[in-house]
Amino acid sequence: MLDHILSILVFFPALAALLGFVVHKDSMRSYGVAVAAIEFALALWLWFAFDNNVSGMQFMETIALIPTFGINYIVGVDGISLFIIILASFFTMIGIASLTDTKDVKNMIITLLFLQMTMVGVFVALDAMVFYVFWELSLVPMLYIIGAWGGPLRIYASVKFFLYTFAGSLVMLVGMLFMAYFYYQATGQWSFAILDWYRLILPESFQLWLFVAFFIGFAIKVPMFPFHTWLPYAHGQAPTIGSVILAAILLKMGTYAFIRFSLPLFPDASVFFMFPIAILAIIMIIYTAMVAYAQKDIKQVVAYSSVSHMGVIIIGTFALNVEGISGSIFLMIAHGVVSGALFLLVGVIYDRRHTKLMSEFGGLASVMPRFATIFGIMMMASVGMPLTINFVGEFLSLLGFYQQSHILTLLAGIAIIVGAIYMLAAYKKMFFGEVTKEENKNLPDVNKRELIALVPLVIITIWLGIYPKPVLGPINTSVEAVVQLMHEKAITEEAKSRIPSLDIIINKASAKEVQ
Amino acid sequence: MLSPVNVSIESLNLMTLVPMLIPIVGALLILVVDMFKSEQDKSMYVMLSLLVLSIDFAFLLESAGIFEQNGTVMGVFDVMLIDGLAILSQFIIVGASILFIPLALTKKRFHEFAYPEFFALFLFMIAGFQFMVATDNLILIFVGLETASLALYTLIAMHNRNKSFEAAVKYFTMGALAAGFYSFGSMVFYALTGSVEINQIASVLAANNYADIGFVLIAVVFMLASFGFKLSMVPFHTWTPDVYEGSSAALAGYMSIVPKIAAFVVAMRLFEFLIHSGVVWLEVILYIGVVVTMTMANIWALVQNDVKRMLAYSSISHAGFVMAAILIGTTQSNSALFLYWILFSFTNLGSFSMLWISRQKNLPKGQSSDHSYDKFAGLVKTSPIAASIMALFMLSLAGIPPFALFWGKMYMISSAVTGGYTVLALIMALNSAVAGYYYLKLIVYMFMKEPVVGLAGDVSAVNATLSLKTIIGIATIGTIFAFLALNQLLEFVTVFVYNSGY
Amino acid sequence: MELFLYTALFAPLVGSLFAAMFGARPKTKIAGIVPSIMLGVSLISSTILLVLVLTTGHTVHVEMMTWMATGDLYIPFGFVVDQVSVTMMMVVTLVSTVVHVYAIGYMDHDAGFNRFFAWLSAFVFSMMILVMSDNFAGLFIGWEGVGLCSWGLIGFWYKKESATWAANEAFIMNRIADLGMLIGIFLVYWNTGTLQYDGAFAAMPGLDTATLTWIGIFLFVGAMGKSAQFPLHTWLADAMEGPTPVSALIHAATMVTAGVYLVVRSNELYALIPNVGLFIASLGAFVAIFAATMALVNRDIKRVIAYSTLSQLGYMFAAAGLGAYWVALFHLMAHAFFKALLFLGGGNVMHAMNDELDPFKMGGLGKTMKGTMILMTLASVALAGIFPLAGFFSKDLILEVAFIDHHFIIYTVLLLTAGLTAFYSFRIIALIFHGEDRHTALGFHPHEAYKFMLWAMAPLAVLAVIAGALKGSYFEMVTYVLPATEYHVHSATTYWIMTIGTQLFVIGAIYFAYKKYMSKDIKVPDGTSKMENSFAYKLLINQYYIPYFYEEYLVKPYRELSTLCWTHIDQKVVDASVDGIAKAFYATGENTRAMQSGNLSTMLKWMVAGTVALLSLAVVFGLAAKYSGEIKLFLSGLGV
Amino acid sequence: MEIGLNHYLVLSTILFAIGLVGVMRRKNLLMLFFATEILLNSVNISFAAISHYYGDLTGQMFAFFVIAIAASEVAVGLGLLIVWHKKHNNIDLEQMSTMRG
Repeated sequence: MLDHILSILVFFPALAALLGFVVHKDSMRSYGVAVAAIEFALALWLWFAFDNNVSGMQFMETIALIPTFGINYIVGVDGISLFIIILASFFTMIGIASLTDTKDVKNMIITLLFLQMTMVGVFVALDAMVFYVFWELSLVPMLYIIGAWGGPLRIYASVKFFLYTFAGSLVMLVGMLFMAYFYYQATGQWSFAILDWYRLILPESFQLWLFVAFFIGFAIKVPMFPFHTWLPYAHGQAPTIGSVILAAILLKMGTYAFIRFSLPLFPDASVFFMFPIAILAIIMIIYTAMVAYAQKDIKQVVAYSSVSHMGVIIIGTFALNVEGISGSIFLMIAHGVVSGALFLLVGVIYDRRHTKLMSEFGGLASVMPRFATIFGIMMMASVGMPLTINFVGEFLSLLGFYQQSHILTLLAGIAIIVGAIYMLAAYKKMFFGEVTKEENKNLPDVNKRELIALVPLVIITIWLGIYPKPVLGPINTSVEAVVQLMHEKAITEEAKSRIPSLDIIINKASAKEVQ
Repeated sequence: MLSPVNVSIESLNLMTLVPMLIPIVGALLILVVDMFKSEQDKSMYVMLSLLVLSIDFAFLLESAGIFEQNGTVMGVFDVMLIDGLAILSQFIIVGASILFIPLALTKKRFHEFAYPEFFALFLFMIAGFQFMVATDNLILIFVGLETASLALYTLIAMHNRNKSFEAAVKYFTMGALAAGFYSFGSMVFYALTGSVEINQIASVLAANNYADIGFVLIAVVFMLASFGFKLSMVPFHTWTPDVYEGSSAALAGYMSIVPKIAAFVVAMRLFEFLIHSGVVWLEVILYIGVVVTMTMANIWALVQNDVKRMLAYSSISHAGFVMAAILIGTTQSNSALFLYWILFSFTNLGSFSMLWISRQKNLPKGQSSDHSYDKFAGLVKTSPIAASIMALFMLSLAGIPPFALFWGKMYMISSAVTGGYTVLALIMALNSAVAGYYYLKLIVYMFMKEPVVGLAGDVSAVNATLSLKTIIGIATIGTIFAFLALNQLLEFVTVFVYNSGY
Repeated sequence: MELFLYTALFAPLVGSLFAAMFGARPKTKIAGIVPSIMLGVSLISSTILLVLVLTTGHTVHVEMMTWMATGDLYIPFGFVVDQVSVTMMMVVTLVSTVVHVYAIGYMDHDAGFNRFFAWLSAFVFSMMILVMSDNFAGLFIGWEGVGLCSWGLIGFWYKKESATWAANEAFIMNRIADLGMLIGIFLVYWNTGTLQYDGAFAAMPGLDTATLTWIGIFLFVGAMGKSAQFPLHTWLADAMEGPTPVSALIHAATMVTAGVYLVVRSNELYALIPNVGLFIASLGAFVAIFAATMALVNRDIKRVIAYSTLSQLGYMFAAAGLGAYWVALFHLMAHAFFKALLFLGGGNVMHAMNDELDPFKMGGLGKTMKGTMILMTLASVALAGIFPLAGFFSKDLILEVAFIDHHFIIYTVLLLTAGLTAFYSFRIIALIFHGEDRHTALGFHPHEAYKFMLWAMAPLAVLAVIAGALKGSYFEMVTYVLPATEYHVHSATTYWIMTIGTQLFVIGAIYFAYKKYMSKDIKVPDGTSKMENSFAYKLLINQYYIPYFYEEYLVKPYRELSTLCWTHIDQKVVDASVDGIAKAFYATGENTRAMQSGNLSTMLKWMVAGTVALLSLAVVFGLAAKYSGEIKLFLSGLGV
Repeated sequence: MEIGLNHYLVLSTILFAIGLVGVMRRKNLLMLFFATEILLNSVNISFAAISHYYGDLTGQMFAFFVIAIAASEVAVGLGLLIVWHKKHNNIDLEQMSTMRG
């Protein structure tokens, strides 16, 4: 069973979705919750069975698909992907559980289950083409979710989302084909297997071009400035569940891909582009935080804040050391939890008032104290309060990048200031002051169903903030392997010096254990 | 004194003619049956044609086996040339025809299917295409081409609508001009080399080291114009949208596949040797032609209001995309061409069939065309399965993995990459993104809009019968599960292409 | 001993969570009592630890569990009780306990009673983490934690716009400083390889001065924010929007001194970089007088006390900057007692006056509020540094330090400030408790606070009086870890002249204050008097226009720039260019679809045109090929 | 002056050009068909001439096929024309543009 657990994780939701066509629409929600719960349980089982001390891939499966052209169905999981998979299944579960849309629930849930398949697929794929398949396929359910259940501009938003990402990933596809071709030239064998590619050392000039090709695909997905403009529309128009999944999981595909592809495949190019990308990331952090501050719609605030936080993740990734990369992966999970929760919270208030304009609210703290509390906790997590999940990630990311550049880290660190500015301002507008609007006077506080979704998130936020080790440990093990690989593969002097060799670290760690 | 003709029957290799003869005999059979007893139900003709085509297909399998053993076979005074390309393209031609012919079994009664001549002409047309691909003799190509084309004009006109006649006339007139170009081009080649066989032309030209490059280019220009017309390369494409709109959806789908693969094979035979001998001009022109065709067609497709016209432009774009294979001219790219076209057949035939099953007898009220986008608005509400399948085809056409056409695109772009055409690969990739928009547009209409009030009820399957649904089912399965068969397909195609020397 | 450590640390958390359980429910006394008891427990545990440390000289060091560990980085939740931290623990728990008990009375009528205690105890917990942590990361947890609680408590009355505004201001300003701190931490990590105090400080002597200077500066930037040093000081006065117990606990006794604590804690670092120390001292001195001047004219008793706090923090930094860490810590402790007392007294007055804060509207309150008057006067005397109260021992010591180290400018400034301190302290005492009764006319009916509130304040009063006596044993204790520099003026004469001179100067200032503000013609100022229109007054009452400057030149531009970024850059440039590409494609389609006119003749013409175009290209190419030699020759002739 | 191959070729090209111009200029469907016939037959001249020049029958064979094909084209074309005329009572190209865009 465990030999195939990854395939089961991928295809179980899809099968469930197909069977879901038969389920009566009144029972669909329960069906969806049950399926998602099973999937989540499977994901937890995966975690349970996961060997924390192994840095490589685990539970690998290989099925020949198009061996002539080197495309095979290869899946596997390591510390880098493990938690994002768990997160994906978790969010699908609570997303379905807290679903409040009443229109076409059946279609929605079937779509969500398909989406889950693609999400898990992206993170377990170890063959570039399989990765690409899931990567692209994930656009389709999301397109439908935004386009069919979204706000007034939903069609524009969904098409924009789709085409923008699609265009980017096509460039990436060309890059992948190149990569496979290089592999073919080097070995006489076609292969799209990522682990095979890892063994390939490319000349720097090729690395640069390929890096750019992959970068375009990933950067749009992340989304990095200046490719981010699809995101506010997508979030602004998407139904709550759509935003939650988009923010929590789909955006992580881009940053995950950076770590899975760009860094180990092109270590020299990564070093070469480190500063330009860091500068983009800093612009992303500060600029989008400012834009977030200017928003009138609370959901847009959260949307732009997502972009801003993704900037920190990028910074951490391109720290190119264990601290930074581990931090960025942890921050992916953290940001998933926190922004997912924030979107759920926005959904709560939207369900009650059918508006997301902050000016429509004010004084909610007295009307909905529990809501205000949870929102407050999540807001504080979002601004990176220590002992919340976000802090660990942000701290490590920035700490890691500090090794590469002091001044840029200082600039990136402005995240903690500007983040506080827009978040607190938004919180103040919505929750503080007198209740001025008549409609707001009798708003019901969060109900049981919403609590079922939100309380676990609060618990995770704080638990992993205090005790990140269960997650950070496996991440660390795998990241050390990645950094080591990069160091070994690096060909330029600069890259060799920028990417630390792990021997030192490992020695120190073992010394620590002896103590 | 003429010496007595002394040719042994064996050396004629009449077996090479069999695949073409079968549909011809079938067509005659249908006419004969009609002579004896007219006013038969169309289902009988459909099944007869189907049988004939199946036999044809079986013979193709046979000759594929022979090819695998003995390689290229020449026959009938070396006029027939049965190589891998011929066999592969005939597979596509006959296979697509097999998928097409049951589409005649509609629920609504359409004018053309009442005539047995329709089926006979159809079979003649297939034979014409088969001749076209199974020879490298310019005369026979011409004959095959014209046989097929003339039959096709008639088939279009038989749909018996104003638009159909208009389409047929347009197609016919432009076709005649293209025939003129073709014959002129052949004439120049003949004048230059004294031969009308492509391989001899090639060797003669190579022997005198392309001394008269100017005249060669003139010949190439006319050939390009002629095949540009057939392959609807911009600016020779203008007939395509009108003809597709004027003919029945099923036939339009068919037209987007079969005539084109035949033309591709000829273009491959004719142009690749030139590119390989270093005729830079042709390379440049083809480069431009490919880029302009796929880009402009995509752009025009964006602004269409009718799904069928959109699909017409999309077919142009796909043809331009595939034309790149001839420009690249490697074994991989040529294999990619066939792979692409096989996968494209499933998807495109599927999507046109989806239009076909929603076809009403008369124009819907207040609509200027049969398949406006409005007609599909909110389809998911009324008929989720139809909407899903249609969406599936659109996604496949857009190149969303893992659906059929993605693999074709991927392999084609890969061949561009390996062939050294990086920029072209990027252009091809980005064109797919542009194309994404109009395919999405239909999905948006189907999934995200409310049904338009006034378009009476669910029209998505007014024309559907079991056989139509079966065809769509086959296309759907082919589109979704293509990746499972891809390895075999790829190996098969590559072997055939490689062994034919391309 | 670990047990006591954990008890001291986590008891406030338990109290906080307990109160939080009642968060959304109507007020229950129990939600105030339990946290208070828990703080008592914490206080007792701290005391036991103090006794232990004091008697044995041992320190307690525990590592609870790993927090973050990745790559080279290893950060545990480790806590240390040494001489410095136990001092802080005592201060924190003691003042907190007092404030908690006091607050039970003070917040009696507030609907947010339960919430208040949840926040307040959470604050104490954070503060305990801050002072007890054995590494910089743990310090940062507490650092941010107190910031958070401060936010929650300043904005406690969240319906008031000014309160929430002040809360956000405080948080954001602290965040600015925290960035500096964070960078400091990064520097420490990448240069020493650890964030543990012992490891890091042990490694520091091996680093070059430039690095150390940067570390020192960045850490101090963090301290500046928390301790509201110029230019990040404006939030402290605005923070007075919070309930008075909060001001007493957070914005006088504990949180704002965290910066001082940090500098004291990092004494080994700052000892290596005396230049930074001098900068700190100078800034401290500047803030001392700067804040004191603002306190002179303010018409809000809480703000006056807040500026006073700011000023005293300046003293502490001056001491710490000059290397007299134990002196800074001592003043920190003494200041905590009397300043908290002063605030709580102020709270009583506010209560009595229905939250009226303008001392000009009071006057003669001493009659009805004798207890409060005594306590506040006591606190003010201590603050002014009159012998033998706490301030005398701690503050004058700082003057001596400056004098002995030959920093005469700093000395002079601090001396001047001492006078100002006395003046403004007694200005408000005089205005509130003495002189004419001005409040009755305005419709106030003041009453004394609950007895138990006064009793709760009593320990602080006692400590404010006797703290000076503890100096000896304190010195003995903390010098285990802090540099044991004794500060004695070389000649006794100088010492006596200085001491008596200072005392006389201060007493003179007090006299002057009484004389000026007890007079009968004190009226509620209405903006007409000459003084009120003087430049100096305007400058001071407007806080040197710094808040105005911030609002006009930082906040507003930021807001406008944000809007600009959104409406113009994001929408009109970035997004528009993306849409522009799409639109360009679409427009091309719309504009060129005319090519497909549907006219057969046109279609044929297109075909022919295409052919002709190809032909001409072919001819050009053919000619070029034919004459390629000549063309090359021609081009080479042109020099291409 | 002896009539050589080139003369035939030039004639053929001129005729072809005439045909092309006819194709472009004519608005009457019937005239259009004539033009296409000129096109095809102009090529026939060349084929015959070249065939003679090479002493090779292939060209003439091609010419015959072209003739045959031209004939069948006329058959189909006229059929379409007649139907069109029946329906619309004209054979004007300008009327034939219901589909566009």
